Amino acid sequence: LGSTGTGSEGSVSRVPELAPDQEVSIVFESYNFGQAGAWTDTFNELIAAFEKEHPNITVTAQKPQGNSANPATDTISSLQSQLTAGSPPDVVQLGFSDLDFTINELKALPLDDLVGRDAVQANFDGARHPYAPSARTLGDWEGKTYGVPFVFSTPMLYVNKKLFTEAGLDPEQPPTTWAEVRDAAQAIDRRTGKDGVYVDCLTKTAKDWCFQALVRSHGGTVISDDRTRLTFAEKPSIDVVRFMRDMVREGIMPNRTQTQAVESFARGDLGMILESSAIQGMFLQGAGDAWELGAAAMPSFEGKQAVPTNSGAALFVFAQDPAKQRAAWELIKFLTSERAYTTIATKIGYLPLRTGLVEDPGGLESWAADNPYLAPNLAQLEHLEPWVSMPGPSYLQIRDGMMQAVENAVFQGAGPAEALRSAQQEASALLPGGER
Amino acid sequence: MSRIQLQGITRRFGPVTAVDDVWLDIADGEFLVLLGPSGCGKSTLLRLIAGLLPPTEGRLWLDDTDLTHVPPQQRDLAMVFQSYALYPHLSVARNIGFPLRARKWPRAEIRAKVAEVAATLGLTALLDRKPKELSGGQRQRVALGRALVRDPGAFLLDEPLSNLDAKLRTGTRAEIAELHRSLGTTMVYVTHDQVEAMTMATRIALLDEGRLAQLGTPSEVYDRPASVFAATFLGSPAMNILDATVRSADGSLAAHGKGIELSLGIDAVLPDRPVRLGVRPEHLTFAPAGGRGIHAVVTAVENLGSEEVVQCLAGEGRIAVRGPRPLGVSAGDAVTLTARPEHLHLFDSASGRRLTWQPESVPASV
Amino acid sequence: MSRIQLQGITRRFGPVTAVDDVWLDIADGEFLVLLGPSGCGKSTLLRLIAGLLPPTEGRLWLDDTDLTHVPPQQRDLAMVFQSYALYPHLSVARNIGFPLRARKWPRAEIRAKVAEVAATLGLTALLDRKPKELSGGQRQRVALGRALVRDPGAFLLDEPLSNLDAKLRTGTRAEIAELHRSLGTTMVYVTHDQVEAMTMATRIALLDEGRLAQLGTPSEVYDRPASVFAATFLGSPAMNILDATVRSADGSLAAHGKGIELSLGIDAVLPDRPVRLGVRPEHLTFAPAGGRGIHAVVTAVENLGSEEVVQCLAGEGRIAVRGPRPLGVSAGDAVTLTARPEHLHLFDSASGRRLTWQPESVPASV
Amino acid sequence: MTIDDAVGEPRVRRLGGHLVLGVLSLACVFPVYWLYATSVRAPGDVYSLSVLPWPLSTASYADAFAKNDVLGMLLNTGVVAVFSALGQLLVALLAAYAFVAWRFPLQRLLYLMFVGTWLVPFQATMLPNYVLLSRLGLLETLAGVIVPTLCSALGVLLLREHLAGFPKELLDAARMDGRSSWSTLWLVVVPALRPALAALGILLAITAWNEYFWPAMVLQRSNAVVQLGLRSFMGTEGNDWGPLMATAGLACLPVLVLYLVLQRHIVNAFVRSGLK
Amino acid sequence: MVSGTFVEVAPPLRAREAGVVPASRESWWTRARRIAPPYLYLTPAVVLLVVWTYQPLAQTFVLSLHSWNLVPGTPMEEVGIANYERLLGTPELGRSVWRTVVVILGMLPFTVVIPVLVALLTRRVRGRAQGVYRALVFAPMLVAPVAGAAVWQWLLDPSAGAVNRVLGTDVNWLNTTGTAQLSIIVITGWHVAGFAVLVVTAGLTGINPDYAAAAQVDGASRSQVTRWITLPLLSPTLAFLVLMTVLLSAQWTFPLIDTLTQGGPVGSTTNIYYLLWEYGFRHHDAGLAAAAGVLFFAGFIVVAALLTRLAERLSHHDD
Ligand SMILES: Nc1ncnc2c1ncn2[C@@H]1O[C@H](COP(=O)(O)OP(=O)(O)OP(=O)(O)O)[C@@H](O)[C@H]1O
Ligand SMILES: Nc1ncnc2c1ncn2[C@@H]1O[C@H](COP(=O)(O)OP(=O)(O)OP(=O)(O)O)[C@@H](O)[C@H]1O
Ligand SMILES: [Mg+2]
Ligand SMILES: [Mg+2]
Repeated sequence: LGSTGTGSEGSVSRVPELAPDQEVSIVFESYNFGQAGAWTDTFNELIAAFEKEHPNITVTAQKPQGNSANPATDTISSLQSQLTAGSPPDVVQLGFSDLDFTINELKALPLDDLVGRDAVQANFDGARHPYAPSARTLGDWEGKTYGVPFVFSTPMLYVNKKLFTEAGLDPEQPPTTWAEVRDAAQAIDRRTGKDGVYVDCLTKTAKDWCFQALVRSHGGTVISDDRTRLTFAEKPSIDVVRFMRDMVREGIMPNRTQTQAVESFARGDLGMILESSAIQGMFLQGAGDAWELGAAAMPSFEGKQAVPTNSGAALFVFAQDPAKQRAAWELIKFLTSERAYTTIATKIGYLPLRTGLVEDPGGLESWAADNPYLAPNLAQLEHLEPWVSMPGPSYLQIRDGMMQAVENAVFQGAGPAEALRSAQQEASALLPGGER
Repeated sequence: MSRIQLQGITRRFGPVTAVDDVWLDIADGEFLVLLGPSGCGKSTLLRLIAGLLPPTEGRLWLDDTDLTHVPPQQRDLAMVFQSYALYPHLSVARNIGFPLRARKWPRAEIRAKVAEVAATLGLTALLDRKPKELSGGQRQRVALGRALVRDPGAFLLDEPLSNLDAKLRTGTRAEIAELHRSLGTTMVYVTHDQVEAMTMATRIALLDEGRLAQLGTPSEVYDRPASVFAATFLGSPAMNILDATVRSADGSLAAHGKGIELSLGIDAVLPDRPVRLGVRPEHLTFAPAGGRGIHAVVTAVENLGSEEVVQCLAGEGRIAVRGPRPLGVSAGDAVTLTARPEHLHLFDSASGRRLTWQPESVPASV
Repeated sequence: MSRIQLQGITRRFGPVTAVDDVWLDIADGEFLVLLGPSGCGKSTLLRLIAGLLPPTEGRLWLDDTDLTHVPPQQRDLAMVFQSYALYPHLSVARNIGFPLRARKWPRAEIRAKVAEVAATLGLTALLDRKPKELSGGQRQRVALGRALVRDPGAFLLDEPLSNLDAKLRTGTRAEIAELHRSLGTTMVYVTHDQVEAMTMATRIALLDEGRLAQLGTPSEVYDRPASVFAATFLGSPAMNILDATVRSADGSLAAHGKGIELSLGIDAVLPDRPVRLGVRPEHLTFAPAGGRGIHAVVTAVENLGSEEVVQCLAGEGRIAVRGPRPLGVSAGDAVTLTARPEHLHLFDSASGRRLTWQPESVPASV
Repeated sequence: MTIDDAVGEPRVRRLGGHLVLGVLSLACVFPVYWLYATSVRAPGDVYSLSVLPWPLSTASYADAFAKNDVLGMLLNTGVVAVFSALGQLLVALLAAYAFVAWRFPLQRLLYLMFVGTWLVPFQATMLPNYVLLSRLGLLETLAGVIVPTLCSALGVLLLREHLAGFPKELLDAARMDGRSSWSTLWLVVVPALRPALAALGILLAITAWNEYFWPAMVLQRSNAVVQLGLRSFMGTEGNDWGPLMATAGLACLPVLVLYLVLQRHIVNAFVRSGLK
Repeated sequence: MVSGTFVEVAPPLRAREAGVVPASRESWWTRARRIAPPYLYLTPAVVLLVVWTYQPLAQTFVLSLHSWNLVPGTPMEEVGIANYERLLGTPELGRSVWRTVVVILGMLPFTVVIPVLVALLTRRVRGRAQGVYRALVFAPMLVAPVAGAAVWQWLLDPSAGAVNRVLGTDVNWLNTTGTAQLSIIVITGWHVAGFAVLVVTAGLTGINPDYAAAAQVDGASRSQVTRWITLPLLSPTLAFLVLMTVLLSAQWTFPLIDTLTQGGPVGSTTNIYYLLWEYGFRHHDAGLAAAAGVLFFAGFIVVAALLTRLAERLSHHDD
């Protein structure tokens, strides 16, 4: 084991194990505490269990400061304020979109250095069920693991089976391509008077994860592979935007905010919605006895393979003190353990990253069996590609600029090509090495 | 012609009856002064006439029209408010021209008329000033100008001089009196200052707690006050009021009290009757000590400059005597005061109302 | 013993000099009245004495101590404010007891002392009321009580009667005068009412624009005003002031003007000298028409109840005459007015200061 | 006495006034009513449009209580509101007293400093203040929420206006009666200003009660004030309307009750304060 | 014959003219005790003000001359006025300033016109109704912005919301560029109108009723009285309200924007404060945000000074 000294720019030395009687208290910041109900309860339960297992470690849970309706959008500004104040939380749950910034600007600690690559990999391998291969590297940067992927969801096409039936469609055969989606939406719109479809990938609030998926499914990218050039104003993106814009113009995709769309679907006023699998619970609750929920994989564009991306978050360590760093790692290990995932999946409905669990009779097998929506979700993992975070300190401005252009073109009547092009031009200046 | 008639006008504010069943008939061209202590309902009565308050009961006539429900805009009256109520944001010229503007006169005519009024009031040099740049007396004149500009049926003036200092007051008082003489318009003038009331009124209406206590010419009110209230309200120092008993002695009546014996100059025999005896300070004279009259001790001598007021104590009552300086007495002197019978006023000891002597044959007043 | 000395006290507010180099020596037990028109600096001077304002220049002594920089809490003075300044949230008893509470007297003693003061002022029945439940006169007495309760070195009273109506005013005036007599404490009393000044003062200090214009007993100030300002300030109606020329004729001096010829009763020969001639309205008498005197035309007769004021026009000047009712003239009459030489006042036409006649041999005043 | 006492007000115009006012008032209260109506609807009826909520149900309240420590939040918010209002009152009272009772050099400059706080964007001072609080160790405490708000410019300005109308002679009288400025403040000024202080205090308390921005920054570890509790029912996944409205209803209730009870005084004191 | 002269009576002794000016020395201790109290009373407020407002403002100013991502340890780079140049170069700034102007203009009906109307009308109705109307109009003020936002979000919901169902429209009020700003303005207006009504009522109460009475006697009709007398005399109050609206509108809308639209759709509700917020707390561009903060502060000082000047010129004080 290495020395216990701390480096200047955050500790990158190996941290020692905790002595059995060494009292440590750490702060865990997660946006899941911002939401009342199942989320908070489950996490409190997990933390209680962790503290029982590690009596010498006390965990204080907190939500990000700030007050956005979606606490997940406050994570970075919250962390930044606390860093500025010199008292960052020890373990933080941050989205993949912020990966570049988290590691390069906020200096999240490399776990490989902190506890050793072996330990990190051992955790990924788990006791019985390893991480899904596509999930293992989501928190890596230039070959080092900084964050342990924790929660994870994929875009799914949810359908209202009742409306499908009413519209004379087959509820057991949800659309698999976007053309079919459009036809089905038309049918629903015309026959039931309800709204046809909503694609929750096209607004600034939705962030860019599933817009990236749409563009990639259409053979494009939003940023070049070497991350030095923005490419979202190129043809594949424009075509995607145009296609979506046309659905809006036809009146089969309503102009909604994310919240409104989700509520509307939950209420049974919307035929289909492309939405994160994380929200499934809300849909099930909304459906109740009034209508039946159906789920399908993300549709593809004619003749192309659909490429879903993942949304979700990883756990990062910001602790400055070796003991806390070690305790933080213990917490991460616990929260990504088989046991934790079993709890999270059953209580909240999140997809377990240890996919093997769904076949484990002692794990989630019965839960999976009761959950017919799981299969398409799992099937998508095969083609899953990571959510690419934008580079540089202005990454959010870039992302928001892009999504704002998309939103403007799709819902507010701007020309897709011009909107995307001018957004790309403005955003390019914000890239590292850009004009700025 | 503007005759204003009040028929049983009453105004209540919740439990307070500010004006209580007042009947008044104000003839055209009259200068009626409303007089009374603070809070007796003077302003309220004026506001009732102006239409700024609806009466709770009673009716109001202007000549032959029933004004009771006519809004103030349509009554042909001009009012000068106690506070002047000059529009603070308008220049003197626009203040004066305001009533004409409301009547949609053409601008040029308004300007001409305002200039004319301003000239008569000596305001020409001030026309562009704002009210706050004026002295109290100038403000007063602007308020008058605003009323004068339109030649109304009657003027209502609410204590227009109360904010002026003594010197300015005397001057303005004379101006208003002159104005009334020259215009001949009916004026209703509220004041709590008796000098104003005495010098300006053709008739005085004395109010007490909302009721009409006495109505008459200034000298009637001063010389023959109808009640103790009226007697003590007018005059400075106020009329001396003493408890006494009217008793016949030697076939003629005299007022008796502690250290008091004053002949009433009436030859009659009557049973004893308790009364309140009133005599004005200026009507008392010093008599040789020991004679009949009021026996009193001087407590203080006040020098008013031209006159002196001597404060005395007679029995338990305080008595003031007023006369030209010097009166020649000083504190501590024992004096005897007398007054001519015609200067003695008798009031009923219970109701306080004036008593007059009604001989069996010829009426004669006490 | 409380003798208050002001040595060159001056107070400026920015460019305004509210009190200008005032020297006063107020003897123990004196009743000094500060008199003057509005804005002349009376209140400021009182506040300087109280210590509520620091003087810009000058020193202030109480007996032998230099008070100039002593805070008001430590000066042994009591003040009655123009507005009474009763604490609105405290009962009468607690208002009166307030200064004692500040001096940490024991409760029982405070209660006893308050009861005693309340008894002398006739406030015993009101001790539990709040100020807003009191009439103006009662408030006045409570304010006095608050000053009396602590037996201070001197009382400072700022227009304590200005808010009262005429009747209440007369009564309270007498009470304060009596109080001064019985206590013998020094009092400095501010007023703009000359009747108060004349009747109560042992000495009057007349202020004009912050300067001492005259200092003397009431009769000195009334009978021998030191300047036109003093002459016109005291007296109601004010002293008549006319432009005239002193001219010798037949070896004796007389004042000549437009329609004016009045003998000054001085035998002397002098070059002509322009002067301002003053004569009080009550000193003018009607003389047979056509004789020597002031030729004037009556413009109005005002009835004051006991007296009349006759307004006349003489040349361009207005003249008021006052006398007992009835004077027997009416508007429009041409009259001749005379006055005795000793009632004529002469003032320098430039400086406005009083002129006295200084014979070569024996001094004699005009 | 107002002009509208005058003779001859046509009845029709008065009715017109009622009509306009009625419509406006309705527009003002309707959302408030809707908030409560929704909060007592049965969970399935949350989207119902019927004006009268029927059948009534307390399910939403039960839900709100189950998911959040609503009582604790109300208590915390109450503590914040009360102490913040009292603190602001005290600070503002002292400052306003200084401005009114003395003239002194720098007076105008200092006064402008207070007015100036209106011009400083809150967003610009937020982060430095947060860092300072953190250094003071006041994060996660109610004191941290209260302390930075203690100097209320509005309070100083309003009280100064009020005090300016306070008869100065009372202050002088107290001095003549032997009082120090401190005891004058408490024995003379405060009792006489009581209605105004109460009205202002209530206004400040309402503002503090409704504040959520700053608490959101300082209190991360719990839903420590009730306005933040509201947030926890809002989310990307749609709002949980029932408990959201129930919590909102509870959050407004104390203020509403306070207002209803003291309505007259608040409005009157305000009106009398002659705020110009 | 006697000869003599007239002599002027001498004025009372005036020593300064004689050159004797008595002076009294004040000890430093009494002087200090005389001068100190107001400063002592102001101390708590001023300390709080400096610590929580002006000191941070100064920091912000310093920060605006630097480029820094706020992370301790990373260097703070001095960049002079580069941040300001960058700020003035962004097209967003101009747009957000314009939107702020729109918000302010849109708020004026709610903070001035409606309150004046309501206050004038409530004076006209009698008795208890007066109080009831005032109370009802004030009620929204009591609702926390978040709670208010929640209700309005509900009422404005495009498919289930009461507004659309009542109006029979199909508008997504909060998510359409044309209507989002309008909605924000209306909701903010709803929230603050009661306060403004209170202010106007207070202002009206402060006007001596004699003026209106005099005007009536002078023959002015009701509407003339309102136009010629009441409104001009109310002008200081109105000026206060306008000033408040101009300075605080953008602040008032902030919580609503943050809850309801997050500056969207497509930035159509991003006013200067929201922009500042985005720079500072979403884009973590501390230098730019600080520059914006300083710029807005300076801008508002200018606006406030101009407005006060203007208001003083235009409004008529009643005294
Ligand atoms: N609007 C009102 N509401 C209630 N009471 C009123 C109102 N106006 C006047 N009063 C009461 O009516 C009575 C008469 O008031 P008014 O103003 O007419 O007196 P006043 O004779 O003009 O007195 P002053 O000489 O002091 O002006 C008083 O008792 C007063 O309190
Ligand atoms: N605090 C002040 N600041 C500026 N000027 C003042 C101040 N106090 C008084 N003055 C001015 O000083 C002069 C004298 O004022 P003071 O109050 O002493 O007059 P006064 O003789 O008491 O008048 P009044 O009879 O009207 O009460 C006035 O011109 C007044 O304007
Ligand atoms: Mg009156
Ligand atoms: Mg004074």
